Amino acid sequence: MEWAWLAPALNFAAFGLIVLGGRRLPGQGAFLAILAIAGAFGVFWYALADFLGRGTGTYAFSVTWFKAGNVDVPWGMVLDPLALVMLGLVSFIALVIQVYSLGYMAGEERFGWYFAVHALFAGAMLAVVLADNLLLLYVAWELVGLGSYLLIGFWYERRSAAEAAKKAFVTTRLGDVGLLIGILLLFKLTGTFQLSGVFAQARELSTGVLTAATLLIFLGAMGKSAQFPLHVWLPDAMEGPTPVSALIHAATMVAAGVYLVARAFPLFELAPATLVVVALVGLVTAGIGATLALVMTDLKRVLAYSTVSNLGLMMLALGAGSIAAAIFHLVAHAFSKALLFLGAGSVMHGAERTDVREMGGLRLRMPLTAFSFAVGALSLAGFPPLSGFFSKDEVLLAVLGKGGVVFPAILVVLLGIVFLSALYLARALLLTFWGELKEENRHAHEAAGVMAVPMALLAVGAAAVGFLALRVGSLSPGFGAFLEGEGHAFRINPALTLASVAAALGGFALGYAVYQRHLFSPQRLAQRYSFLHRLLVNKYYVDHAYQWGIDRVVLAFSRGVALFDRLVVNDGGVNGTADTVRVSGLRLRYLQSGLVYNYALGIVVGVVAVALFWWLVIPRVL
Amino acid sequence: MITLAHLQVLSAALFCVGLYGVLARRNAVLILLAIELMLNAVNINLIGFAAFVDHEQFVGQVLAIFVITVAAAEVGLALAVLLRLYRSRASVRVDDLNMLKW
Amino acid sequence: MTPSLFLFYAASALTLGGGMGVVATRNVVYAALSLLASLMGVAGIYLVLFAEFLALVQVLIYGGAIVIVVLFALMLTRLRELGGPMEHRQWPLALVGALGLFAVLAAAIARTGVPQGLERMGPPVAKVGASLFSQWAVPFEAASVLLLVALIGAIVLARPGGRD
Amino acid sequence: MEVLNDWVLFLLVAVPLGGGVGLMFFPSSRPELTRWSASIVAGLSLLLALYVFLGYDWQDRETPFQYVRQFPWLPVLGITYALGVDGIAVPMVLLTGIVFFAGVLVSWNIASRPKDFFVLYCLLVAGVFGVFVSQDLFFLFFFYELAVVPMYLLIGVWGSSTDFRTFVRTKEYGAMKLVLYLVAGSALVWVALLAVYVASGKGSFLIPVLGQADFGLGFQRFFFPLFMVGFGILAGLWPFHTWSPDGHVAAPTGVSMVHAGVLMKLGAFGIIRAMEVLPDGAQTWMPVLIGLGTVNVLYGAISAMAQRDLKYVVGYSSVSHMGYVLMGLGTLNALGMGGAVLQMFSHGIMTALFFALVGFIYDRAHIRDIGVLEGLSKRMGVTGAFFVVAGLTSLGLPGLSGFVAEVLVFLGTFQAFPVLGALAVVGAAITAVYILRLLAKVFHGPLPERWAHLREATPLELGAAGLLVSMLVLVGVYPAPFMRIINSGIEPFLKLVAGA
Repeated sequence: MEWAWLAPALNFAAFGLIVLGGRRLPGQGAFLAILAIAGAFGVFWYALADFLGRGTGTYAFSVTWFKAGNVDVPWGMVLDPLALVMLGLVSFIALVIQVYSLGYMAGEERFGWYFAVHALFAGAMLAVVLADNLLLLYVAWELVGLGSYLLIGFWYERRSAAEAAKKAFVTTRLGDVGLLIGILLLFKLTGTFQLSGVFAQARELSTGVLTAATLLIFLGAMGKSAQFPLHVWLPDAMEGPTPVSALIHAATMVAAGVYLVARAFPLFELAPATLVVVALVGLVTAGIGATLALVMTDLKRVLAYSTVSNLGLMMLALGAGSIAAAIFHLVAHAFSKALLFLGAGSVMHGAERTDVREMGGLRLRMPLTAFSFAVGALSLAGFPPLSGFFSKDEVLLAVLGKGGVVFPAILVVLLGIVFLSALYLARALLLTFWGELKEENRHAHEAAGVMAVPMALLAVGAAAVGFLALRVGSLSPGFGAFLEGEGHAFRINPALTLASVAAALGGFALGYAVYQRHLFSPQRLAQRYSFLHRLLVNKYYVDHAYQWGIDRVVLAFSRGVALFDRLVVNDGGVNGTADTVRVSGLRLRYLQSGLVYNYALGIVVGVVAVALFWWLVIPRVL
Repeated sequence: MITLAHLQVLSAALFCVGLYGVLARRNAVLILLAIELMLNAVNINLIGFAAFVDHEQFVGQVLAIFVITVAAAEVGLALAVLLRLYRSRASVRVDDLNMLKW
Repeated sequence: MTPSLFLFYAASALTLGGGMGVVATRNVVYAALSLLASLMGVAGIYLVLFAEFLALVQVLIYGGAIVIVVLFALMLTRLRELGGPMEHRQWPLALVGALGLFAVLAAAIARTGVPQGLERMGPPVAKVGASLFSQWAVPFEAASVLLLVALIGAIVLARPGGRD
Repeated sequence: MEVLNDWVLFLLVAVPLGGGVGLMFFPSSRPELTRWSASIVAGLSLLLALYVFLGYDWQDRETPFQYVRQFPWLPVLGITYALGVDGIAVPMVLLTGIVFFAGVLVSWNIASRPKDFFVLYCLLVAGVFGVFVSQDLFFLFFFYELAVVPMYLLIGVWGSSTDFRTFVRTKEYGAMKLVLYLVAGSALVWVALLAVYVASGKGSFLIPVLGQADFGLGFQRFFFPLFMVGFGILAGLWPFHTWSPDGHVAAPTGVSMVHAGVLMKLGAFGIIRAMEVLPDGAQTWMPVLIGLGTVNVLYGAISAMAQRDLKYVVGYSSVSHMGYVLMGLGTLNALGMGGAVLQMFSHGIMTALFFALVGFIYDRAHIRDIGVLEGLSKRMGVTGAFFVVAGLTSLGLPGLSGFVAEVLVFLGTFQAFPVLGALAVVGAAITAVYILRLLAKVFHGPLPERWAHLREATPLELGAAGLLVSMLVLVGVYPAPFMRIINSGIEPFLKLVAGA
């Protein structure tokens, strides 16, 4: 498919046109962004048809961007099943969210700018997905970071938004240091940026080097995919407009990390130690996200930690060696999470509040939102036969299949996380939409059509994409087989499925009991285990640790260096030299006694010294 | 047998004696005397070389005459300066003459 | 020991001894007289080197003119009133410096390796005179102008009056 | 066209030089006239620079030096006014042209003694052009000194002092420090230059001729550091960098732009020329240069983080970014050298933009304290947006010129010294931290009452800044035309120096 590059290019072009065209364009140019992303979605269908027609295999092409010395720096696209899946996912979700934004952002002062950056963001993500070489991937990867920076900081007049944008960029940038060093390392070892070239030579590299390179690359993935301990930016990213959150959490930003690991999996496979690290980081992240989501009172924050948790699951699946499970969960989660966020956005739009404690009974006022939110929540909680059920099972199966010592232990924890997920989703759903409608929320209203249609579309997706996993005769081989070949067709382990469904149902039932039936009070529980509660409310003090580190270590160190520069280098070294000259002049002038015989003695000593130097020193030296 | 070396050593010795006088004496007139010693040391050297080496031109002798001439002029002038100095400072001690300093 | 060598040593002793007297004695008049002795010694050396004319010049100009002028100067500056040591505090250093320079010069003489066996000769006075007024005429005239200038300068300087 | 080809480099020096001298005779009472004349001089220079850039034949690998013209000046000593540019000098010429033009536009409203300002400004730029187009080391040195002298007056007369109570830097201090440093550097260079001239035995100062000379290894090892440190001082080599932030800060906006944007590049350019003359010395001292460059990168970035004065932040970031140039030069491979030269161009444009924007803010707010400035984007939206672009270039965002240059430097360094290469990447991350902190603090957030009166920069100023921004984007998106010219300069260079 030679025209795959059009998908990102259209979006970049839309960005450029809107920025240059400014407000002179009709509707501030929003239509350009939507046309571009629709075009990308069109490219996806065309590429899919082309790919299926071609049968199997990948298609790649590349052009030279520039040359440095005799090194070609290429730009190229590769289309394989993995890229194809992501292309479709990203372009569809971005399209839906942009349409939704038409309604949500209406009346904003920088309406056009919003769509421009949206196009940039989507284009960058598409470029990440399609990139056939590490350098282009890094380029696009950074542009994704830029997009997130600009979108999170969209309302830059708000201090919190500016800080959140900065935090997101800096945090992901920390991870990118690792990614870039990893790319440099691989280039040094293999002499190429091309993924195919690197993979081809990977087998000849030593495991140690590969482990280092993959760990470095994983560091980049940790930043973008909000893995512990670089997850802190994601909850703060709520400061952007809600559709942006939906985009970031579903398909673009956070998906990039998971996609990167999947893309570079041929390298990870050869470094088993890295895979264990990936799995453990994923597990810790999943656990942290799930527990924190339980105590958050801001609806969007609950969803954010839910995303953290699910990203952990995806990484865990990758660590367990299953791309198919990770990507399938990515897709299912993308639909559900986009839906949930659009629902949350609809709530904010209609009820103008975000604290779950102040809501309740909103289903009476916004039935469509409530219904779609419920679909998303149930899907994510893993209720059969919604999509989350299928994908979560895949992850569990991947972990189970890995065997060894570590992974069975992980499985037990994982079931706990499934239970917690169902619990916090039940909490969010029930507190927001069920219960009694409060007086102050009576004015709440349902979202308009341009916002409702995308939600409906996503609800269908969230409910149905799970079935993609199944083989449908000769029409579709099933998701796993499409992605990884025949060996990865859909399968099921009845015992495991039973356990996971039980965990999910149990969690949901508990949530129902607590938040709907009020069988016992969560406040009492919080008081009893106040230490634990404080720990959770303070997000495990990770943010505090960072703040402490920045204030007490980084800034203190930099102040120290600046002071060193001023006192030692400048005042000591520079002014010191000048002072030395001045002071030595002051001292040495006393040698100028004014007494002629002193000077005469000086001449004599000088003559003797020259003679001695001439006879004794110079012959030794020469 | 007198050799050139004899003369050179004598000249060097006389020069250094004079030098000591210049460096150590307080009285400006005595310093002047010591300078005369040094000039004579030079002359011994010149004439020695004239006698031993330069049998054609005897440049050393001619130079020595010039040195004596200049020495005479120098002594005259220097003593005049000293008189002047003595009149203004009431002293010819060189350790009193330290106005040209920092 | 040849006579000339004896003569040389005797003259050298007088020269150096007089020199020591100049730099060491406390009495300034003695110092001037020591200088006279030393200069006579130098004249003796000149004789040994067959420079009769120079020896004469030495006796006349140095021994006669210069020492007399110096003695006048000593009187005029009322040296009796001088008290305290004749050397300033630098004198030990001066001694070391002078001895050091002598060591250096001696070493230089020893290292240079003067050609041996050279004839000791002196020119006839007439030849010196001839070359002085032919080949060296211009410097000679310059020297006489110098003397004249010095003479006038000395008079101007020593004359009483003017700004003090 | 043939005629122009012969004379373009001559004109490139003569136009600003003649313009500067000519402006002296303008009446002081007609500032408008001097402004317009200066901008015509700058515009002409830019056109000539563009002509050089576009007309340079990068495919002609046989004659790396083009537009060559030689005028014997002092044949007895073999001094020739020899002009010629290679692929390394061409981007620098373009850079100077752009920054000169933008600088004149930005200095349009200079209030005190505008005539004198523009006279000195033109002379300064004439010196800079002269260095880049000289093929003769004597004239390279001559023009280098010519650039220093006006700088002193420009800073001392039109500069501004910094006063934070606990930290005072007068403009006189900055000016004097700068000149003393540069003179100290040129003293080292001068010694090495004469040594090279004498030891070569060729009786010529021409770089290609000296490059052919056969210097002993000991000689090269002894004298290369003199060049390296002497020119390095001008490039902000640690620990001789402190003149640079102080000087940048004290200088008026237009001068800061030329100063940080172009003048520091003279140092790096001089090191390149010295490498051509003493290749073995360069080989020996390469690790030191890379090491010090790495120190520059990290030290500058960390220091920048703690600064409160907006201009000091940019000043230290220049120290940091020049570190990449030094690292790239030290690699002595095509990737690193290419990155270094591109970084010279990119940093020149970027830092000129930075100083221009800081100048806009300072002109309006009369303060540069980061602790006080806040939320400026609300009032100065375009300035803020441009500042974001400059900041993003600075932290190496792809799509802007800084990324291409830095990634090449990283690649080059990583080939030779992986650890230092990795540290350089870390330096870029630190840059991200201080730049983003700065953006968030100064431009974002709520607009306090105190700054509600601020006005957006004038269209003229924004036009100048926009020119610089467009260059950053152009090089970032499509670096190929720049890289092929640079490659054509570096290829023969490496053949000479590294034997590659």
